[in-house]
Amino acid sequence: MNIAKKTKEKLDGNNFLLMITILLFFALYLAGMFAFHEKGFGKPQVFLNLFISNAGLLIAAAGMTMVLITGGIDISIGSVIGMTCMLLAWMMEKKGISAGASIVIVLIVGTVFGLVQGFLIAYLKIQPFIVTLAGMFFARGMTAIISKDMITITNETFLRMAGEKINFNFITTYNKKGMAIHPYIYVSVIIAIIVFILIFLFLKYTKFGRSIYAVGGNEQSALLMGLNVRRIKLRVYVMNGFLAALAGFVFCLNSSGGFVEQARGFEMEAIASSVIGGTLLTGGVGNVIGSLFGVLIKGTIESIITFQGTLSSWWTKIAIAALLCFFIVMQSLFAAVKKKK
Amino acid sequence: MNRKKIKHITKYRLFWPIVCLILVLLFNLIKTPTFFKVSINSNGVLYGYIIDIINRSSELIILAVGMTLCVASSAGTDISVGATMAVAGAVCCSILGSGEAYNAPYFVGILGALLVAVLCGAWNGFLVAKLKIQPMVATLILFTAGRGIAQLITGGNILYIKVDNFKYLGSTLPHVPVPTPIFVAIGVVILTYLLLKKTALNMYIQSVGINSKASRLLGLNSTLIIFLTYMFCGLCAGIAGVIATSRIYSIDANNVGLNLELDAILAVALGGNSLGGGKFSLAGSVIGAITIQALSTSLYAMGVSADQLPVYKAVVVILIVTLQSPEFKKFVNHQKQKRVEKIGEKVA
Amino acid sequence: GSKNSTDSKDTSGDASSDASQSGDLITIGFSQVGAESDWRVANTESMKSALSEENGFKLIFADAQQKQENQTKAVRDFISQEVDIIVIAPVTETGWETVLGEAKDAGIPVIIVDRMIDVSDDTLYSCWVGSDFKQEGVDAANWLVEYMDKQGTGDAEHNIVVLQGTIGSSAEIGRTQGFDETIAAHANYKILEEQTGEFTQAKGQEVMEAFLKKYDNIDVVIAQNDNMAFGAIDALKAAGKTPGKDVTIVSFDAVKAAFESMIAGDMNVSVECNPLHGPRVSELAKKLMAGESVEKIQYVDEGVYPAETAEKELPNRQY
Amino acid sequence: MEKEKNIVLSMRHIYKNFPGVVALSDVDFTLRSGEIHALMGENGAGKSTLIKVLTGVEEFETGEVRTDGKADLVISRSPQEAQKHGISTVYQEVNLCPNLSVAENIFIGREPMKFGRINWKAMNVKAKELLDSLNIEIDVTRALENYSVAIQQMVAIARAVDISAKVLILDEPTSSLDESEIRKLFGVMKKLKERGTGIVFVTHFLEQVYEVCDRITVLRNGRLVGEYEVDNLPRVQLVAKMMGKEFDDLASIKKSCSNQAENVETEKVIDARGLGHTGTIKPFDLAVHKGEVIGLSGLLGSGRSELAKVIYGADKADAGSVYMKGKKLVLKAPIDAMKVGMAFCPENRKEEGIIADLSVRENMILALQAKRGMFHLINKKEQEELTDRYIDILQVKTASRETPIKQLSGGNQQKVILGRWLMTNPEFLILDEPTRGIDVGTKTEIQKLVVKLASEGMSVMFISSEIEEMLRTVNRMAILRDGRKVGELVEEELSQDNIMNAIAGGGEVE
Ligand SMILES: Nc1ncnc2c1ncn2[C@@H]1O[C@H](COP(=O)(O)OP(=O)(O)OP(=O)(O)O)[C@@H](O)[C@H]1O
Ligand SMILES: Nc1ncnc2c1ncn2[C@@H]1O[C@H](COP(=O)(O)OP(=O)(O)OP(=O)(O)O)[C@@H](O)[C@H]1O
Ligand SMILES: [Mg+2]
Ligand SMILES: [Mg+2]
Repeated sequence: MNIAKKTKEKLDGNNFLLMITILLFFALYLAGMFAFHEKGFGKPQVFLNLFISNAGLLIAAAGMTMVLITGGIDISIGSVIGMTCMLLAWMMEKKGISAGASIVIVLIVGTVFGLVQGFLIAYLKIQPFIVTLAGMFFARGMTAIISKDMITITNETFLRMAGEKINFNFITTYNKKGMAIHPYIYVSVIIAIIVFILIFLFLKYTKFGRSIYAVGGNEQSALLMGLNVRRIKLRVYVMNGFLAALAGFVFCLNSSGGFVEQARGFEMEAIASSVIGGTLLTGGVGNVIGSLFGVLIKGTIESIITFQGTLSSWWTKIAIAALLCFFIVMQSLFAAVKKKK
Repeated sequence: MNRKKIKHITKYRLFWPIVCLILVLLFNLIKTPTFFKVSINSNGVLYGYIIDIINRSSELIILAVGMTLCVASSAGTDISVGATMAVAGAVCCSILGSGEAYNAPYFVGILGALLVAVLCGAWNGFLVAKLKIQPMVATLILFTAGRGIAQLITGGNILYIKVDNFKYLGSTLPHVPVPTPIFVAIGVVILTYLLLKKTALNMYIQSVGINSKASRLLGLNSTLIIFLTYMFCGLCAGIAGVIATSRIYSIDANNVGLNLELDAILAVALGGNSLGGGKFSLAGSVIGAITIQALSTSLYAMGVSADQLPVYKAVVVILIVTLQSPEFKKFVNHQKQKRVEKIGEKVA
Repeated sequence: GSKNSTDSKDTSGDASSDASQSGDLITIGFSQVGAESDWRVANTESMKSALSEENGFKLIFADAQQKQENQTKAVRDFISQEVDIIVIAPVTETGWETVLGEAKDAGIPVIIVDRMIDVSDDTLYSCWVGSDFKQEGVDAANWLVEYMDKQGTGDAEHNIVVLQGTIGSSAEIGRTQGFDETIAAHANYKILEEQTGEFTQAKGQEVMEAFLKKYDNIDVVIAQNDNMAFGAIDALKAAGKTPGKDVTIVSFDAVKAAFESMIAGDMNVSVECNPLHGPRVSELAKKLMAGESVEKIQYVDEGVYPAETAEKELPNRQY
Repeated sequence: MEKEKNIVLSMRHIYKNFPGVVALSDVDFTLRSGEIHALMGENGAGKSTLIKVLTGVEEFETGEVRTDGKADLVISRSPQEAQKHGISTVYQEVNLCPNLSVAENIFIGREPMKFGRINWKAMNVKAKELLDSLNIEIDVTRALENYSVAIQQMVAIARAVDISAKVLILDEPTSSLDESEIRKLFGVMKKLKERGTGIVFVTHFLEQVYEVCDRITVLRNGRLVGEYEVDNLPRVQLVAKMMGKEFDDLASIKKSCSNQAENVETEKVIDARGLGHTGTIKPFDLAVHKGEVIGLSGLLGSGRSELAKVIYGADKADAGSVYMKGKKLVLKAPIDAMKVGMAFCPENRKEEGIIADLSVRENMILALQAKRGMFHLINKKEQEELTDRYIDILQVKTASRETPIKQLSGGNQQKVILGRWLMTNPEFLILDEPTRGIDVGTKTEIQKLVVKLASEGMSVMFISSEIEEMLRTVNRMAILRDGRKVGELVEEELSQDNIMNAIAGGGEVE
């Protein structure tokens, strides 16, 4: 009986979409392994690379998912990440501030940034897209104002953090030179995963978490049911600001430097991942687990294209879009079928 | 009585957008007194900041018109217009070819471009209206692929068109003192206005945008209407693309209309339109578009470096939308009342 | 890491199906920035033709879409694919320590092309192939001074505006630096303003329009690539001036179109920035596989092409 | 009056204006503990506004609010504060979150916690019990959007009831409920009353008022008419007070009803054969003759709306077919049905009826416009004439014809929708709960209208949860039970208890 209920719930509406996403991911990955087996697509490291290369995106997507659930959107995160990296580099290199301090500062800056955007959206009721669009311009411009030129980070502590490998010594593969290779990940991945778990728990098991869904579902009703809609929204954008900065930090661990054009268009990737994971831009529906798979799917698509390795620049663009399209359409079709039932 | 009148004026939807535009222009007048100076230069063309603003904002205006309808009907934005511009340009140039003479008649090139642009719009429309995919995501596909497709057409190289009259569309016709893009923009706006005015489309789009379920029950074909608006948006993007191409008599697939979708959306919002769909004002969007261009042109005029320009743009945008936000007005009124009450207490 | 590479040559026959199917072709993973300009496209073409099967290579090409994160990702995938050599045209100079470290651990030699990278330990890459942007800037300045002397206006006041490339790109940094430093030595050359045109014709045109309204005494335009130069030329014409005559146009890259423009008399000079890195890279790759050591820094040869040379140079431009 | 001990809520001299409308002027309202207090008035009288003002949804200009007869004023700036002050409310339009599970909708903001985290199990169990007590048998873990309006209404009530407050406000809770549901609700209300809760009850059903209420406060055009003990205010007077004029409701209809019986012609306007839609309504046969009013009755979720929607083509039938005057119809979308002269006034006003931001005029004109086609724009002048005519016929209370419909009171919105369809003067008119939330006066007007239309030869399908009004209007009644048409009752069989046991399932009819 209980089981039956569980399964029923699983297949209820959006959970159903989530299942589909996960299945599609495994299908895609297996396809990759099948196609590029001899090129070593099956290696554990290839899978881990998905996390290594997308640590920043994971965090950003988690934050974005929350915002989308409230029915809002935040297209400023790309620029905020860029600004964060630049600010980090600038403080450590030009101002000689210690790594720790710099990190704390950028996190604060990000949070404040979120606070301002949140205020404009929640209390002045200005459309999120516009506010965050302005935020996008602002952050990008500030990056240029901090420094037109690229700044490379040479701060040891920071670089140590960046280079800190965690080896899985219990798994061993041999490359063609017969060297033993242990799969590995970096600190950034750990951070990303922890953030993810926290947000998952937060969304499922706290009053605030649930009230976010309520606001997204129907703002008017949420208000009438006695929720403080404004404060909820404000908090969400503040949290997202913080997460954007954190993502920026993780991002910076990879790029270990700052420059004006950094992470341009990142917001789109976050939104795309989140939506592939079954989040609705109309609000009320979404789940970080989905977003996780959204990110992995995006990563896999890129890996497959790299392994394929003969596409010209423009075909790369088109191929990515085609696969993206495939997913989105698939989902909508499944959703339609589900509705019929 | 007089006060009533003022109140009435401020109620008028376009009041704030217009005020904002005027503010931007006034600011310029103060910073650069020559701002409004318009002269005829040696090759008989109007010359001056104002002309630049209107001329440069042409593409944006055209895009904003299309975008307004998308937003209104589907409560979503078409972020692929920039890419569509590139595709249209690419098609146009590859049809006309970079020889000393056109490979095909001029109008064929233009028509081809517009046709493809409409197809792009139709694709988006299909995804949004028929498959019920969320607009921003649906258009994300073309947003990603578009420039790729454009490069595929051009082979990744910048195609130059050598025939001189190709430049006319983007610059000026011989013996005409006004840049051609301005005419095109005005044309598009007027035609769209008539289309909305003379048919029930205006009411349909709003109805569908506000409540598509109810609209269906009262006999509107929501799907078709949304589909049409996206096709139209594609067409607008196509026109804008051809103009932009003609400006530089070549197709630079990577940069034509880069990030213009954002400005277009911004224009719609600055025009006092809600991105939540429903009621809309075309004029508002046009004003919004001009405001944006006025802003960047004037910032250039002040020698703000292009990479810092966004900061100022952001600040102004926020100021404008804050001015427009009803909540803000409420807030202000409250303060006024409070002050009045305080004074009252003091008196007592 | 010459030792590793020699090993790999010996074992490659049996150890990996990858090598066996491609005979003893040298597998090269090439991570390109993107296709953001003609120059880039020409660069990619040159690589692809030089690193072809008949030349004994198996090229794995990855386009980074101008995003560094994609590039590091691609390099990691190359490592998992166990390519013999990794070639990188970096999007940016920073952020290479970790990933190149991984390449080193896997014993895969790395060749950097075009932009330089900025790493604390330069054993992370075997060598660099590219242009000397600063030198280009210097050449441009010197040519300008010479030219003005020839015109007999050597000591007259000259007012210069500079259309810079995308801020922060090494081309922009190098060319600005080289030019500014050299021109600074001549007091009568005055730089009115430097503004970025982001390497595109449209922006170049827009910025130039703004310049023309601000200053009425501009007589030299430095455009840090040809596309911006074209934009500037249009703006000048629209403003009723004649570029090439009363305004001197100095440009960079020297793409085909630039030569045509010079022949038309609109442009005065274009300083070459040679994208044809393919041949050099292929020969380096062969050397590295053979375990030979190579020059760390390798500049490609580049020239300065004033208008008068355009006629006879045009036919033998490939891009 | 101020002396009274057990006052839980007192509002004095409340003023509230909306642009162009005086919603409330100098209204007093007093609620005592352990009483059920009816708030009566025509559509647009200001009932909902009074409630919204009290619960902080809208701000009022002047006036004072006190709770527990205490001296100090309480002003709730938001529903949240209102809840803090012990006021819990069910608003007129269902206000819940469709995306959340039923259980969450009941407990959002006050979820049971355990180790600092939400205790889902406990929450679901509690929710189940709560709904069972109102005997609604549904899966509380499913999203609310899966259930019909009626169910949603019950959930809203369950939520409000569970917030055990000093004051419980119910704004037209019964409008979408059927008999049995209403019984349950009254049961609960009585319990709460014994516990000393003060209940404000807004409704347009007089008999309900006389059944459960102790006191009545009557509003008219935003002004207070007076407060009365139920016992010394007979119906007729109450109605008179609400409408401000004498009124005898039912006699007239009965008459027209009977003489209309003759002119039912035999031509089948609509003839559904084996029509069905998997999941909602099983295949059924149903014929509607010219000038006939056919009623549908059944319990909640018996599929009345579904049946109507299938005929109208809103849900695409996957079995059987519809014939109009012997001609087979292909209905791909509602417009097809409209083209052949059908009209459908949906039950869920908010979701399927109004176009909130558009003006009254546009809302009325749209259907006709759609029928005429996009390129035949009805000119402004004609639009205005038509609108004004129907505003007049239906006595819509609105500031102007250009007022956004969302600013109208619930009942008046309903009238506008009705007007929308009458404009298209259809041959076959489907009314799904047309009188939901409409005041007595207008209700009888509408019933009269229906009968009149029928006598002029229009065929009408009339769906209502209120059996009396069906009895008054219909010639024939189809009975539905969980998605199946179980039979029909004609003229002589039409009686309260016949229908009742047919619905309740006293075996097949006929
Ligand atoms: N948001 C609003 N803006 C403008 N006018 C409004 C608004 N809300 C209500 N009104 C007006 O206030 C008056 C009272 O409306 P209210 O909803 O209180 O009536 P009601 O008594 O609840 O009617 P019903 O029985 O139909 O629910 C109506 O004339 C309505 O048009
Ligand atoms: N008591 C209930 N339990 C479970 N589901 C219900 C219940 N009532 C309604 N539903 C859902 O609503 C659907 C039909 O409801 P619908 O409203 O159309 O019936 P109805 O006869 O029109 O009742 P009403 O019009 O009074 O709401 C059913 O198929 C079912 O999914
Ligand atoms: Mg009401
Ligand atoms: Mg119903």
